[in-house]
Amino acid sequence: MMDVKRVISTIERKYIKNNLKKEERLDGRGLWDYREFKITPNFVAAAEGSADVSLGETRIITGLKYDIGTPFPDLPDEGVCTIMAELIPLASPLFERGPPDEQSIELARVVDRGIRHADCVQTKKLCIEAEKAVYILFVDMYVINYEGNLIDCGGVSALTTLISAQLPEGKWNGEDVEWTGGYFTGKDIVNELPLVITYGKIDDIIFLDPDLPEELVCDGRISISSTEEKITSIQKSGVATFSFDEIKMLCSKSLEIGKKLRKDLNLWQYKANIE
Amino acid sequence: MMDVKRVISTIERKYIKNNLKKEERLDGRGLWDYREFKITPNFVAAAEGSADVSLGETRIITGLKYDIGTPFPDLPDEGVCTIMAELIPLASPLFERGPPDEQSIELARVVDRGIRHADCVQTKKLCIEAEKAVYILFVDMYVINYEGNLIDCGGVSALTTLISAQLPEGKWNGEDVEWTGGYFTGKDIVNELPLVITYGKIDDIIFLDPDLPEELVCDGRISISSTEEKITSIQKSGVATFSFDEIKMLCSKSLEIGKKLRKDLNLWQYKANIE
Amino acid sequence: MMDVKRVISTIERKYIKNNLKKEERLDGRGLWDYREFKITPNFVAAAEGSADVSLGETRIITGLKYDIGTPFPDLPDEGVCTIMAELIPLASPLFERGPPDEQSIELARVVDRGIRHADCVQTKKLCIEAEKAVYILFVDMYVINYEGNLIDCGGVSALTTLISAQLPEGKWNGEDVEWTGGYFTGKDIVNELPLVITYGKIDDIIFLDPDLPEELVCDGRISISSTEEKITSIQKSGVATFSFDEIKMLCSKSLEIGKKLRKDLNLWQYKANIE
Amino acid sequence: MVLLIKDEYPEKLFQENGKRLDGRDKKELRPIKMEVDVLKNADGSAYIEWGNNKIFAAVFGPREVHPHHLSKPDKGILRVFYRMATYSVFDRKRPAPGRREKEISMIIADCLEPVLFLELYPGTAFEIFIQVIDADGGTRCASTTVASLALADAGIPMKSLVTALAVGKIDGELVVDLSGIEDKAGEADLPIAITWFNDEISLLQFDGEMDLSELDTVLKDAKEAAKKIYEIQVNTLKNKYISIQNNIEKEKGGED
Amino acid sequence: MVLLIKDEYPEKLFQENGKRLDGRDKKELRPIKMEVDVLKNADGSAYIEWGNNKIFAAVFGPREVHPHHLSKPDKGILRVFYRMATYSVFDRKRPAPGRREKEISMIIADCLEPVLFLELYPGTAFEIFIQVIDADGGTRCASTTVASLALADAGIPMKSLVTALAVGKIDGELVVDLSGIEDKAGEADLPIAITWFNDEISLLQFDGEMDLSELDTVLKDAKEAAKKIYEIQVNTLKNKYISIQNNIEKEKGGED
Amino acid sequence: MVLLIKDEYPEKLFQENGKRLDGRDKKELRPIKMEVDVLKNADGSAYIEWGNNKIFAAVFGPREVHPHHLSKPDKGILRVFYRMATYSVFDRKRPAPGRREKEISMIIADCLEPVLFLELYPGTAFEIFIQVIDADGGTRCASTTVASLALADAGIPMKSLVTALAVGKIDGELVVDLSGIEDKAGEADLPIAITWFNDEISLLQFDGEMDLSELDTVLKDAKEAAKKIYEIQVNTLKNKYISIQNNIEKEKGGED
Repeated sequence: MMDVKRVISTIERKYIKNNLKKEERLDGRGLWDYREFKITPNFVAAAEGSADVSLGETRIITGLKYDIGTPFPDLPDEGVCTIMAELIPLASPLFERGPPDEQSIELARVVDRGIRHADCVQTKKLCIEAEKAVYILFVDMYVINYEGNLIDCGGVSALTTLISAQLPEGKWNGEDVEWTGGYFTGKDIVNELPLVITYGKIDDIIFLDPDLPEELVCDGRISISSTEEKITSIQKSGVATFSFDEIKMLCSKSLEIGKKLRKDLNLWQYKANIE
Repeated sequence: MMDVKRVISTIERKYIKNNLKKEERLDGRGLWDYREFKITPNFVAAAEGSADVSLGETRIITGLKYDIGTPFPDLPDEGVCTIMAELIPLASPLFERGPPDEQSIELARVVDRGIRHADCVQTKKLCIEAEKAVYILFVDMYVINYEGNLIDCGGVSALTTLISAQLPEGKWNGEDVEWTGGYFTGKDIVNELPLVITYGKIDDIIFLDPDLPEELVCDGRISISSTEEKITSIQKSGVATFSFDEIKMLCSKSLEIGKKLRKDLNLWQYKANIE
Repeated sequence: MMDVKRVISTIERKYIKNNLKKEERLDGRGLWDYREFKITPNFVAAAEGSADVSLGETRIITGLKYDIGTPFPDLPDEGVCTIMAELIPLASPLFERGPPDEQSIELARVVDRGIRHADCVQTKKLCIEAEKAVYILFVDMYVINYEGNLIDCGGVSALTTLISAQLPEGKWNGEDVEWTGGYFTGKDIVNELPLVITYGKIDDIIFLDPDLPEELVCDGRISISSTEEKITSIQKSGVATFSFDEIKMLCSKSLEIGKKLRKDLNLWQYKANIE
Repeated sequence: MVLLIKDEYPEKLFQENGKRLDGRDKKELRPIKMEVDVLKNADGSAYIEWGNNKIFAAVFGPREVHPHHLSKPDKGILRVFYRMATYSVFDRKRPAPGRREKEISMIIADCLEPVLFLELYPGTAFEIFIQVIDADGGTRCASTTVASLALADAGIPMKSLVTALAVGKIDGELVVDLSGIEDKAGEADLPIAITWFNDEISLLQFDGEMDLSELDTVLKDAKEAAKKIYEIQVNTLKNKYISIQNNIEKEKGGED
Repeated sequence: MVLLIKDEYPEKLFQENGKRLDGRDKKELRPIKMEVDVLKNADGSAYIEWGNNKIFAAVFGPREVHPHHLSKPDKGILRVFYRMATYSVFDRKRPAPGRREKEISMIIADCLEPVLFLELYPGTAFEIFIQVIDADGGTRCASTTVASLALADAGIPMKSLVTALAVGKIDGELVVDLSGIEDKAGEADLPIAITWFNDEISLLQFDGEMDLSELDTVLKDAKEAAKKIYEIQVNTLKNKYISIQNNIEKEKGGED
Repeated sequence: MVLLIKDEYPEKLFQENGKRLDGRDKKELRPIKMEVDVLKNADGSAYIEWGNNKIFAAVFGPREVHPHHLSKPDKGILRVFYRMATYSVFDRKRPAPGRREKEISMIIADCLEPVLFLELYPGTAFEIFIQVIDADGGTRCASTTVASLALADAGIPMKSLVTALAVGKIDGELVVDLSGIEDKAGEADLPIAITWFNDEISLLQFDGEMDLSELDTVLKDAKEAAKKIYEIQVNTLKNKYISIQNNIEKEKGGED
């Protein structure tokens, strides 16, 4: 595996750090600014839901497929929603061929946890017949271009995919599941809209939405998922350490930034329209 | 992986090419001559059908095993016939240990396609009870010695194996499959006898049945499967390109060579004899 | 993979060999002495049976888990007991990460065979309902420290684990298995107490219970399992050859040493106590 | 129990008015849209929408070969990695690349290599990553076509572009550019690629049953249809250079 | 049909007397026992029993990096391999390491690296193997704690020890040191590690739902509880040196 | 639902006339046929038919070791790859080599190594590939026997040939050369190999139950039976050299 840290020279590292100290970033953003989000829902005809989402030059195309299976014995009336990520070498010379590596596992896990613990996907609505048949949703993210902060781009990509979903509606006929002829949609499945927000840290400077050079030189990152009022997931990665006060400040900031972003993106506009 | 092209020296390459230009081959054959086929059916006692087939020094021993399984939902009254190839290092220093490589996948696929699209294996006869139980046939080819043109040798080996097959006959008893006490044979399964015929190309010279040195120096190959009157499969491999006229000529030649070979081999003689 | 033989210098090899010729060993033992066994049963709370066994500095912690499954069709009234071994790199710089290698396969197989052929685990008692439901036992050995002779340590560790077992008792209710509320224990499962005894050979010197340096320099080993009166399994490994007379002598010695060890260890004291 | 709606094949592949199910005539292509330079991190890239197919191709190279023992002292190597997204097909594909994907990768590599001058790049590799995001029949041909465009976008010297499409037989009729449903429910499928520098065939597969005269006809149809696709490829590249030139002139204008 | 006894969650996680199911108060830790130098073949090792958790850690290094291409010319690398025994959990774990184990390995490595001076060991690796023999909630924290002890036992220069534990919310109440059942049936789980040299947080994960004031409280509780665990770590190391010293003095005495 | 005809074991393994099911006496071997030099691409090769067993062995070496780190500076290494064809057994074997095949490979290597002079070939490898095409009990012994022949065919210096066979106990009686059915339905199985240069045992496995006197008897029977097989091995090699000599003389005759 290539050591991604090496592709950034020491000079570049210093330059980025010094700029951040002056609260300046290479692309002109302030410390607490996001790059622009661009969203195309329903990009994939073969999928039951999909989204092509860009955050600056980072681009992730996500699709949803479903399967019908038996529920887990300890959750007999709940469906399942799994999230996977592929960091394909097409997206960056930094990505290797082969089975999912640590970075893709992290992307899938952090996006999944942000969604799972926020009452976002109403898994009980994915139940067709308790103990017999539930929907299993596969939300698969493909990174098409990598320019830093996959997590926040992936979070919006996965959420938009779920909102855009349109699944054939099944009913239990006593023996088997059959199609009612109708559909149910993201509106029926998705409840809360949790957003995951990632910060980088270099020395004692913290900043929102690291782009690729920033990600390569930073000591660590922290991703915080939240709904309107609550923090629902936190993941620190890398070798940076954070003081207790910094953590408190970032949790507070995440609620604030999340509220604004939720309003700006207005993801419900992407729900499937069926009469 | 070893690069097989390197084992042939530039001098050898020139020599083979110059000979071919003069329509001469190292082993004395003409451009459109096959090496000799030798066939021993029912070589393997543990298999339900088998054949030990040599084409010159190339030798492939194929065996058939079966299983009983549930049919695919979209083909509820058809059995399944799968073809696999193993290029084991015993057969040549050019073969590597490890999972099937490109060459073994190609061998299995080309032989499979030649058979699949020619109405050769009558998959409906492999059905015991629609939606419930069908035969699954495994036709597994082991290359024992490699001296070029595995595909044509494998084609005859797989076909002879199917013809020599003798399977216990099952019937559906409402719940399960049970043995009738009888057997059915290759004669019941095999309909058409498609033969796959392979040509090599070096520069603008095309020739039948490449042996190992020819295979190692040629720019590409084309394998054409046909029944008495129809082309049923084509596979071009390697970096050679063929003109439209060459393709037409080779299709026509394949029907002609196939007809003769089918008569010479007389494969039906190898069918299992059961009264 | 590291070549374990290389870590011992030629000088050390000579020294060990010369000592053995004088019937002396580095740790002061005689040729036919075992290092000390130390046994802690029920070490693992999460397992249905377990044992922490040391033989000198060699230490193996074994645990038992169970599953309920359908019996094999040819053994409709017998449960299954499988034995696995993991040689984890924590235990020795000689162990590599990765899938089980030859040494761990050998450990599991030799321990398994010693048990399997001695009527030790009464697989018929692991049947809940013939053709429907049987216990599947997983006896998994983890090597925690490696100082030679894993096999004899593993044999005692696996056997103690089985004796210490305490499994919820199932009954067949016509459709499914349900818990009776009771338990059955190692006493119900284990019949014979086979012990596996391993000898090393250097040149023409044979000795009991090789420690790590002896194992690294010896030409081969032989492991002999026996019950009170019968030999139940033999496994020779390494490149040593044994004369016919040596084999006879070792079989006889194994019965004798086994009898004494069985008495000294008194493994039945570790059975689960349930009223 | 797997999916509620089954991937069933229609009984007929022609409508009563003689048109194909998607309204096309027998020799009509599906709508095709191409773009180049779509992925910033690649040395060259292209994107194609062909019917419902949506495919990205990225080219990297010439660069070092990993693992090193695959490199050749006398020429560069071309490696193609064709991959389908799990959600690009009716039944979710398993994430790990399957045999089919490896086989198609090899076929596309063989088919593109004749137009490259690999002997000029000893010891190095060109790597083409192809990602099928949405699949609807003919992905190997669309992938070949878009990969050839990505090679051109990377500025790699080529003898010519390569164009591929699938022709075949459905309900007994010869047609060009099989759609997904026609590919599955039809009788014969013949993917073909043409290297324009010598007007020859560099990819040829066939599965089905045809006599010699049918084959003859269908090959002719294929070549005609390929020419139309080739024009789209050329125009896509031209537009890129026009747009670059416009930018340059704009900048010059700005400088004045 | 899998297991006869199900891994069911209780309805309530507090008893009527306000104690937790295992009899603890909200801010009470489970019993913790540590030992160092328990594995003869490692450069350093430690063992922890924390509630029902039983975990070994072995440190090797600085040593050569396999495979070599992972080594870094400017600093040493830290590799952590966290593994669970198949029998350490209620449902037998499959033997091959899963994604969860790889993820936790990475998290522990990130969390320990800040206390090491890796820049002093260019081109080499420290490898920590962690084996969970018995698991009962909070294994990643217990593993971090015991691994830090094993590093110290190996005599590797460290800025400080690292201490980790999980705090969380069960039945609406904030508690420290979640047990296995509390982890599964509770509402929120927050594993945290503290690097004492700077009093900062080097591992932080959270899953559940908390508002800002709850988070504030639970972080304070975590720090207080971590201090108690830290004392056990320090005493374990002290006892080792006392015991070594005693042995030396005994020997000296013997010499007299 | 798997196979229609079950792989069932007979109740008795002796017929009423005291003969074994295949008509043999207790100390009688199955028919054995050997051939050498059967695979043109190998440095040495051999083929054996032993009852229904059909096995090929190919020897390559001394040659370079791949991967290189397996090579030893002070001696050559012997690697054996024992593989069974999927169709060689009653229930189709999965194509990938299983644990059993790897274990038997190791056992055969250990058992052949004593007759080789590996110290004369530092840094190189001898590789023996064994392919079981048809299996009927005793494949590891037949494989050892045929591999030793392939080594001799390759002209590799050897202290002696190696001969292996399985003896055992069926229906309470000691017999030599267990057939497939006897191996599965019998009570004890003892594969053994003899290195003739020292008349010692280089492979020994045993599974079953025997007291010391039974073991004593069965080992003696094994040695006697092995001698008969050894003669076939020697004759097979002799015939090869006779046939080569005949060819040379024919050629000489031709030259005259």
